[in-house]
Amino acid sequence: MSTITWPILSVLMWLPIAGGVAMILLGDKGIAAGRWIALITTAVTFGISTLLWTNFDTTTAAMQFVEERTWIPLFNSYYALGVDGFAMPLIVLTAFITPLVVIAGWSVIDKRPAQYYAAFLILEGLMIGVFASLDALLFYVLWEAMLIPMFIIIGIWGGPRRVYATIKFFLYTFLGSVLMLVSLIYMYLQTCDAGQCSYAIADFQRLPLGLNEQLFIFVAFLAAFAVKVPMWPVHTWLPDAHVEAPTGGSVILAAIMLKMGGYGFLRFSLPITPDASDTLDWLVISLSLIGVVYIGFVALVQQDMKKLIAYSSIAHMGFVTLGSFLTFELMRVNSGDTTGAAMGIDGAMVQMISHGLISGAMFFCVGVLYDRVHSREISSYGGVVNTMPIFAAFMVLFGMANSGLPATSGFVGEFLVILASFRADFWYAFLAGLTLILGAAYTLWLVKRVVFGPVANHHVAELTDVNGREFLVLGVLALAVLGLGLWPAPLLDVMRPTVENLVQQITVSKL
Amino acid sequence: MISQSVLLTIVLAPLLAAILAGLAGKVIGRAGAHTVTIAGVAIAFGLSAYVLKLLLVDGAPIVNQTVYTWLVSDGIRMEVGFLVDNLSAMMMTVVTFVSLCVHVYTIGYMKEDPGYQRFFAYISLFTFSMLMLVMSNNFMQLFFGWEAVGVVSYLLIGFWYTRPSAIFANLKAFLVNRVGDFGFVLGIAGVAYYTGSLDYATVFDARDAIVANTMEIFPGVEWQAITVVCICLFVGAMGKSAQVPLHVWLPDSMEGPTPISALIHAATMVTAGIFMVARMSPLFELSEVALSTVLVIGATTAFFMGLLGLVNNDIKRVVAYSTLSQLGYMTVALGVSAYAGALFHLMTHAFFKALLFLAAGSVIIGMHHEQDMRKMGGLKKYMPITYWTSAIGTLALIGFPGTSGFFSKDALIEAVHASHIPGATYAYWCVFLGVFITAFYSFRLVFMTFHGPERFREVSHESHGESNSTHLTSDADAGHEPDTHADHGAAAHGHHAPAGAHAVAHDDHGHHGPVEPHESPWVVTLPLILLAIPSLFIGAVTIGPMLFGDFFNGVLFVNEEHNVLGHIGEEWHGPLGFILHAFQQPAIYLAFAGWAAAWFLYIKRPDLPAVIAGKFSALYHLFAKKFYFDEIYQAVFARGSVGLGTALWRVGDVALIDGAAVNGSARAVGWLSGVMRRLQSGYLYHYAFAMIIGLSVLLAWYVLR
Amino acid sequence: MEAVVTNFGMQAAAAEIFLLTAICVILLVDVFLDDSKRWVTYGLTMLTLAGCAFVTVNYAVDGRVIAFDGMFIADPMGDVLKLFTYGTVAVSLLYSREYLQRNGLFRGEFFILALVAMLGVMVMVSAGSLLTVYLGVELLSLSLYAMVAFDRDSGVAAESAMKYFVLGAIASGALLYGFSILYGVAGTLQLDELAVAVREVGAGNLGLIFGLAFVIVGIAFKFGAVPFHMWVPDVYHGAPTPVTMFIGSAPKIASFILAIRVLAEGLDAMVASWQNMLIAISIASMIIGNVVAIAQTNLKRMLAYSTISHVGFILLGILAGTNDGYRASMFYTLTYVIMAVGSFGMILLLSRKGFEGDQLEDFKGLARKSPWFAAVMMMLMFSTAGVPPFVGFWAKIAVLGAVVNVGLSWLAAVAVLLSVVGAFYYLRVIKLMYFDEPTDTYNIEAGGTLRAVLSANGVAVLALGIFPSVLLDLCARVLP
Amino acid sequence: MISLNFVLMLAGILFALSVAGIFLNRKNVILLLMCIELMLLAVNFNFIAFARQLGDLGGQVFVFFILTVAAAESAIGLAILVVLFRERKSINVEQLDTMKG
Repeated sequence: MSTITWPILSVLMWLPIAGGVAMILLGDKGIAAGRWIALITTAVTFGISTLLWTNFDTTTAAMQFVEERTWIPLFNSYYALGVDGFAMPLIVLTAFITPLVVIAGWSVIDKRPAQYYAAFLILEGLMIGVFASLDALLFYVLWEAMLIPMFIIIGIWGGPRRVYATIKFFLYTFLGSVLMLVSLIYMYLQTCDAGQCSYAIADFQRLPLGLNEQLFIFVAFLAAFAVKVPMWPVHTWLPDAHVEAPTGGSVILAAIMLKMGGYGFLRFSLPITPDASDTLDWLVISLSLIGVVYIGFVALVQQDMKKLIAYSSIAHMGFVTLGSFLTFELMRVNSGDTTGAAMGIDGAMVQMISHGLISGAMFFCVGVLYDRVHSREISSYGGVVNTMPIFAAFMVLFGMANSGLPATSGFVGEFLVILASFRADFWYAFLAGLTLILGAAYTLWLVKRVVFGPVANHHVAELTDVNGREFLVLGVLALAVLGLGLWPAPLLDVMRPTVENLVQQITVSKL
Repeated sequence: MISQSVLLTIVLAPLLAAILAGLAGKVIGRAGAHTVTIAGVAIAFGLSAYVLKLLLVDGAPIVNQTVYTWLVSDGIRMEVGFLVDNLSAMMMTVVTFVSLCVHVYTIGYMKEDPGYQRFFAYISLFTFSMLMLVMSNNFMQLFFGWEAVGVVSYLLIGFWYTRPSAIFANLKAFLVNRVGDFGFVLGIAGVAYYTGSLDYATVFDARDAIVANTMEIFPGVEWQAITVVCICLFVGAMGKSAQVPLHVWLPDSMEGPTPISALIHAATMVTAGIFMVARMSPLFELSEVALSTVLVIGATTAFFMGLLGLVNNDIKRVVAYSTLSQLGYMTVALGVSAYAGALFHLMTHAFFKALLFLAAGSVIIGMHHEQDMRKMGGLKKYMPITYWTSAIGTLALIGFPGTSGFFSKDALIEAVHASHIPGATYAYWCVFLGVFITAFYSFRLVFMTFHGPERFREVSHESHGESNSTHLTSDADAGHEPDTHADHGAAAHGHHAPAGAHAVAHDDHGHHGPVEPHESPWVVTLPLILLAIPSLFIGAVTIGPMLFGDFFNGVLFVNEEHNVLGHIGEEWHGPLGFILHAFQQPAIYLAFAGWAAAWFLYIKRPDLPAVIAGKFSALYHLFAKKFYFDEIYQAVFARGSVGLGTALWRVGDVALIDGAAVNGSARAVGWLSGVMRRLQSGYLYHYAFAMIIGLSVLLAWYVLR
Repeated sequence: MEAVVTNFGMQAAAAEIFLLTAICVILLVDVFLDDSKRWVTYGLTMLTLAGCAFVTVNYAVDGRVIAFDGMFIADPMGDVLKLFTYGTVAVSLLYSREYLQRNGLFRGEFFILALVAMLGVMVMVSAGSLLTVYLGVELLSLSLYAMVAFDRDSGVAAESAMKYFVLGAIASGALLYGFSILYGVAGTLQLDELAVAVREVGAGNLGLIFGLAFVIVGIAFKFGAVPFHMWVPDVYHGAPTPVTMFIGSAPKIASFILAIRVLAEGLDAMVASWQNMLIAISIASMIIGNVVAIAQTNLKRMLAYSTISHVGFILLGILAGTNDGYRASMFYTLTYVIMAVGSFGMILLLSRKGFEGDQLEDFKGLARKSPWFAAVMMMLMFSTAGVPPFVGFWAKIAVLGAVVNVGLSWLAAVAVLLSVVGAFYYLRVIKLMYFDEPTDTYNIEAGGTLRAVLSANGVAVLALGIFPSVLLDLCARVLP
Repeated sequence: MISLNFVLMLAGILFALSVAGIFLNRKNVILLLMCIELMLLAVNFNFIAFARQLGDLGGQVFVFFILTVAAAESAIGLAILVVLFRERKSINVEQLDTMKG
C-alpha cells in the first residue's frame, strides 16, 4: 500500500483553499506578492499531487490514501477522502492545469486580480475535493460549492454577455444536480432501512435496489451528469459559458469541470444503478452519438473561435459517455462476454484526461490571440503564422491533437472507444468514427482560417509572437499532449484494476 | 543478424535531423539545416541498404520485435515494433534512396525560399513517418505512420501558406485522406474485434476467426466479416493511394513544391496504400468480393485518370495524372492477387516517377517557375541533362522494352489477362487501353516541353488567358482566386504577398515574360542522373527474383486459385525472353502507337489538337473539368455539411433547445410571475377573499367529500 | 411521554414572569426619561434579554414539565426556542438602533412592544392549552400590529398595519372558531387531553376535521403561507425596516411552535388529514413565493416572497408528521431566522439619512464599495438559496430527508425544482453586487456594532454550513 | 329548550356574516372592525354553547378572555385607524392600495 502516512488528500484539497483565502485577505494592493503566492500554492499542490501518482498502488482497485473523520453524526456522514484509478489521474490533471491558469493570467488580469486568483485557488481545492470524496454528502456539497467560484469568475471577468452566460451556467447545472440530491437522500434512507444509515458511496454501490428505484435514481443522476458533461441536448450552457468566460475560466471549465460529469457516471450511475444503466444505456449511447455527429456539424459553422472549441469539447466528451456505457450492449451482443467493456472505459478515461489537456491548450491559444486583438471572431484573423510563427506551430500541433492525430493524446481515447464500440455494433463505431472527419474538418478549417493565409488585416500585421510566459504554458501542455500520445501505457496501468473492478461490478445485476 | 539498434537508428536519424532543423533552424542556418537532414537520411539509406543486404545476401532471419508497449487495454496489447522482412527492407531502401535524392535536389530547388530550414525539417520528418509506416509490425503503428505521413503532406502542400490555393489544397488533401482513414480505422477495429490483436503475425494466424464470422450491417443482409474488414481497410488505401473516388486531392497537392510532389505524391506516400494491401494479402486473399472491388476501382482509376492527362497543360499536373493512373495499375495488380507485381511496379514507378517529377521541377526552375507547357518547347538544347533524363523516365513510364517500367507494367498486364476473378475483363481493357493513353500524354509532355518551337519567346496573352481557363479548373473548386499563375509567380519566388493582389502577381508574371531557359545546377541534375539509372535497369535486374523468384516468400500470401503470377511464371525464361515474349503481345504496339500519335499531333501537325478539342468539345470539357468530381464534392459535401451544420445550429441549438426550451422556460416563469403578482392587488377585501377561498377549499375538500 | 406534573409551577414559568416584571419596570422607567436618555431603555432591554437567557438556562428542564394545571408546558425544545428568540430579538435590536435613532423612532414603546411580542412568543412556546395558545398568539399579534404602525408619519406603514390588523383578526377569528369546535367535540382545552380525546372520538370525525380546517387557516396565516400570505409582502414592505426584521424573525419561531403544539401534539392522531392540507398549502407557497419574488424590485418585498417560499419548506418538515420532520422544521426555522435577520441587517447597513437602501438597485456594485459586506450578503443569499456549503443547504436537505422518508419523494422533487426557480432571484442580488458597477459613490456609514454583528452573522452562516452538526445535534437532542 | 345545533348554526351564520361583511364592504374601515367583533361573538356563542353542553367551565373562561382580547384588539385597531386617517385623510378601504404586486 501507499507509504504516505500524512493526510495528503486533505492537504491537496485545503492548501489551495487556504491560499485563496490568503489572497482575499491580502487584497489587490499586495497583488505583486499575491501572484507569487498563487503560483507557489498551485505549484506546490501539483508537486504533492505527483506524490499521489508515484505512491499509487496499481495492483488494487481499493480506495487509497483514505482519510475518514466524523462530520455529521446525525446523518452518519463522514469527511471521507480517498482515490482510486479514476479519481487519482483527474486530481493530478486538476493540479496540473491550475498553475498554468495562474501563469496565463499573470499580467493579463488587472481587474480585481486578488479575487481572481482567490476564486481559482478555491475552485481548485473544491474540485480536488469532489474527485476525492468518498461520502456522497461531502461530494454533493463540494459539487455544488464548486459552482460558486465559477459563477463569480465568469460573471466578473467575463465578456459582454457574461451575466446571461453565468446565470445560465449556474441555473442549468443547479437544476441538473438538485434531482441528484433527492436520489442521494433516497438512497441514504434505503441504507437506514437496511440497518446502517450511511452516505458512503461504497454503501450506495452495495445497496440493493429494485429496477424502478434504479430507473428513477439513474434518471436523476443522468440529469446531473449529462448537464455537466455536457451531453446533447442539455449542452447549450457550455458554448455561452465558454465564450463569455475569461481564458482561465474556459480552461478550467473545459479541462476539469466537464470531467466531473464523466467521473460521476463512472462513480455513481454505473455501479449504483447497473440494471437501470442496462435498461437505459441505449439512451446514453444514442445521445452520445448524436453529440458526436450533430455537434460536429454545428462546430463546423461557428464563427467564434471559443464557441467552436466549446462545441468540439462537447463532441469529444461524447466519446467519454459512449465508452462508459458500452458494457451492457457488449454483453447483449456477445452473449454475456464483456470483452471490450474495459477498453471502452479505458478509452473514456483517457479521453477525459487528454481532452483536459487539449481543450485547455486550445483555449489558451485563443486567449493568446484574444489578449492581443481582443476579438474571438475567426473572421478578424488570418495569416497569423506570418507574424507569430511559434504560436502558429503550437496552434497547428494542438489542432492536430484536437482532430485525434496519432502520437498525440487526442488519438488514444478515441481509438480505444472506436475499437470497443465496434464490438458492440458496427454503426456505433461508424458514427463515432465520423469524428475523424468532422473533428479534422472543423479544427483544421479553423486553423486554416486563423493561422494560414496572407496577413488579413493590420491587427494581425501588428501581432507579436508569444512571450516567455505564454511559451511556457503552451510548451508544457504540448509536452503533456505528446507524452500521453506517445506512451499512454502508464495511465492505463494506473487505472486497470479499477476499471476491471468496475466492469465486474456492473455486470452483476442488483435485482 | 539485424540488431534493433540499427533499425532504431534508421528510424530516428531522420527524426532527430528533422527536430534539429525544425526547432533550431535559425541557429544552425540554411547550410546547417540541409547538412543535418541529408546526413540523417543518408545514414538511414545506408543502413537500409545494409539491412537489405543482410536479408538477401547473408540470409539474416526476418526481424519481428517490439520496441516498447504503447498500451495494454482489456488484454489487447498495442506495441510499437519493427517487422523487417524483404518487403519492408525493399520499401525502406526505396524510400530512403528517393528521399535522399530529393533532399539533395531540394538544395537547388528551394535555394531562394525563406522557408528553407522548415522545408528540410518537413521532408526529414516525412522520411521518418514513412519508415515507421513500412517497418511497423502492427496495425496501430501502421496507422500512426499512415496519419503522420498525411500530416507532413498536409504541411508540405500548404508549405507556401500565404497562397489561398495552397492552403485550400492541403485542407482538402487532409480531409479526403481522413475519409480514407475513417474506413481504415473501422477496418482495424474489425480486425481487433475478430482476432483480439493488432499484431500482424497474430492477426494473420487468427484470420480464420474472421472468415468464420458474418456481420449483419444492414438488417437482413449478412456480410462476410472478412469482406467488410478488407473493404474498410481498402477504403484507407483508396484515400492514401488516391483511388477513384478519393483521388481528388492528389492533383491539387501539386500546390506543394515540386520536390514534395516527387517524394510524397509520386514515389512514396501515395504508394502506402498499395504497400498496406500487399501487407494484408493474407486477409484480402480470403475475400474475393474485396479483391474484385479493389480490381474494379483500380482499373477505373488507371484508365479514366489517364484520360485527364491528355488535356492538361500544367507540366506538373500531367505527371500527377500519370501518377494517378499508375497507382491504378498497381491497385489492379493487387486486385488480381499479383501483389508481387504491384510491389514491383511500385518500386520501378517510384524511381521513374520521382525522376519525371524532378525533371519537371528542373524545367520549372529553368523556366523561372513557369509551369504551362504551352509556354515551353525546344528546351532540349537549353537543358540537355534534364531532357535526356526525363526522356528515360518517359520511356520507362510508357514501358519501352528493356526499361524498368516495361517489365513491371507488362508483367502486370499479363497478370490481369490471366486472372479470372469477377471484373478481370473490365480491368484488362482498362489497363490495356491505358497503355496507349499513357504513351500519348507522356510524349505529349516531352514534345511540348523539349521539342518544337520555342514558345516561351512570345508572350501571348490569349494563350495565357486560355491556359487559365483550363488550368483554372484545378482550382475553381478552391472557390477563390482563379489566377493561380499569380500565386505560382508570387509565392514560388517567396514573396509572401497577399495572393488576393492580382496586380502584383501580374507585374511579377509580366517582368519575366520572355525568359532565357538554362540548365539547372548540379545539385538538381545529380539526383536526376542517380534516379535515371535504376529507372533504366532495376527492372531487368530484379524482375526475376521479385516476380517469379522467392523474394517475397513468407511475406505475401496468395491463394492457389488466384496465383496468376505463378501461372505466368511457368513460361519465364529470363528478362530477354520476357522482352521477346512481349513483342507477341498487343500492348507494346499500343504504346508505340501512342508515341506516334503524340509525335503526329504535337510535332507534325501542332494545329490539330485545337481542332480536335473543338470537334469533341463536350468530351474535352469533361476531361478538362476532371469529370466534375471537384464541383460535385464541393457542392455536396463541403456546402452540404456547412448547410447542415448551420441548420442544426440555428434551428436545433439556437431556436429549439436554447430559444424554446431554455430561454423559453425562463420567459415562461417571468411571465407567470408577472401574472401572479397581480393577485397581490393591494385591496384588503381581495386579500380577505383569498383567505376565505382557501378556507372554503380546505373545508370543501374534507367536509363535503 | 410521561411527564412531571406540578401544580405549583412558578419556576417553570420563571422566564416569562421575569420578563413581564422587567417590562413593567422598563415601562415605568421610560416614562421618566427624556429623549436624550433613551439609551437607558435600550440598555435595560438588552439587560432584560440577558436576564431572560440567564433565567431560562438556570431553570432549564431536562424533561417535559407541565405546570399551571396543564396550561403551561416547559420542555427542552421550549427552552432552546426561547433562548433563540432572545438571541434573535437582541440581534435585531442591535441592528435596529442606528436606524431608529436616525429616523426619530428611538422611543421606549418600540422596545417595550418588542419585549411584549417576545413574551407572546414565549407563551406560545410554552402553551399547554388552547387558551394559552390563543393568549400567546394575540399577545404577539397585537404588539406586532402596533409595531408596524409605529412610525406615525408613514402612510404606507399605517396602511400595511391596517391590512395586517384586519387580516390577522380574521385569522385569529378562524383559529378561535376552530378551537371552539375542537373544544366542543373533544370536550377539553388541554392539548394533551385533546390528543387523547381525539383518539377516542376517532380522527375521521367530521366535526374535528371541520375544526381542523379553521385551525389550519390560523396557523397558515401566522406562517404567511399561501393563500393566507397576502399580508406578508405588504407588511414587510410597508413597515419600517427594523420592524420588518422583527416580524421576519422571532414570530417565525412562534408560528413553528404553534404548529407543533397544536398539530403535532394536540392533533397528532389526525396527521393524515392535516398532512394533505399542508401539502397543498406548502406547494402553493413554494410556487407563489419563488415565482412572484422574481418580479420584485424592492428587496424587502422580495424577501417577503422568499419568506413565503421558505414557509413552504418549513411546512414540508411539519407535514411529514414524524419526529425527524419536526426536528428538520425546527432546524429550518432556526437557520431561516438567522439568514433573515442577516438579510434585513444588510438593508439596515446600507440605509442612511433619507435613504432606505431597500431597493435592489441600492446593492449595485457593493463589491467595489465594501468587498467584505458584499461577501457577507453573497453568503446570506447563497445560503437562502440553499446552495452548499452554507447552512441553508442543510435546512433543505434535512426537510427533504423527512419528506422522502414518509414516501413523498415526488413532493421533494417538486420542492427542489422550485428551489431552482428561487435561486434565480438570489443570484440576481449577487449579480447586482458583483457584476454591476456602483451607481452612486456613498460609502457605508453604519457603526461598529452593526458591522461587527453583521459580520458575525455572515460568518455564522458559513461556519454552520461547514459544521452543521452543532445546530443539528441541538435540535436532535431537544426533539428526540 | 334550544338544542345545541341551533346555537351552533346561529354562530356559524354570524361568522359567515362577519366574513362576508369583511370582503363585501369596500367603503369604510370601521365596518371591518365591527365585522371582526361580530366574528369573535360568533366564536363566543360556540364556546358558551359547548361549555353548557359539556358542563365544563373552561369554555366560559375562554369567553371572558376572548372578550378582553377583543377589547384590546379593537383599541389597537382604532389606534391604527387614527394614524391611517391622519396620513391619508380617508378611511376608505379602496384607497388602501398603494402597496401591491
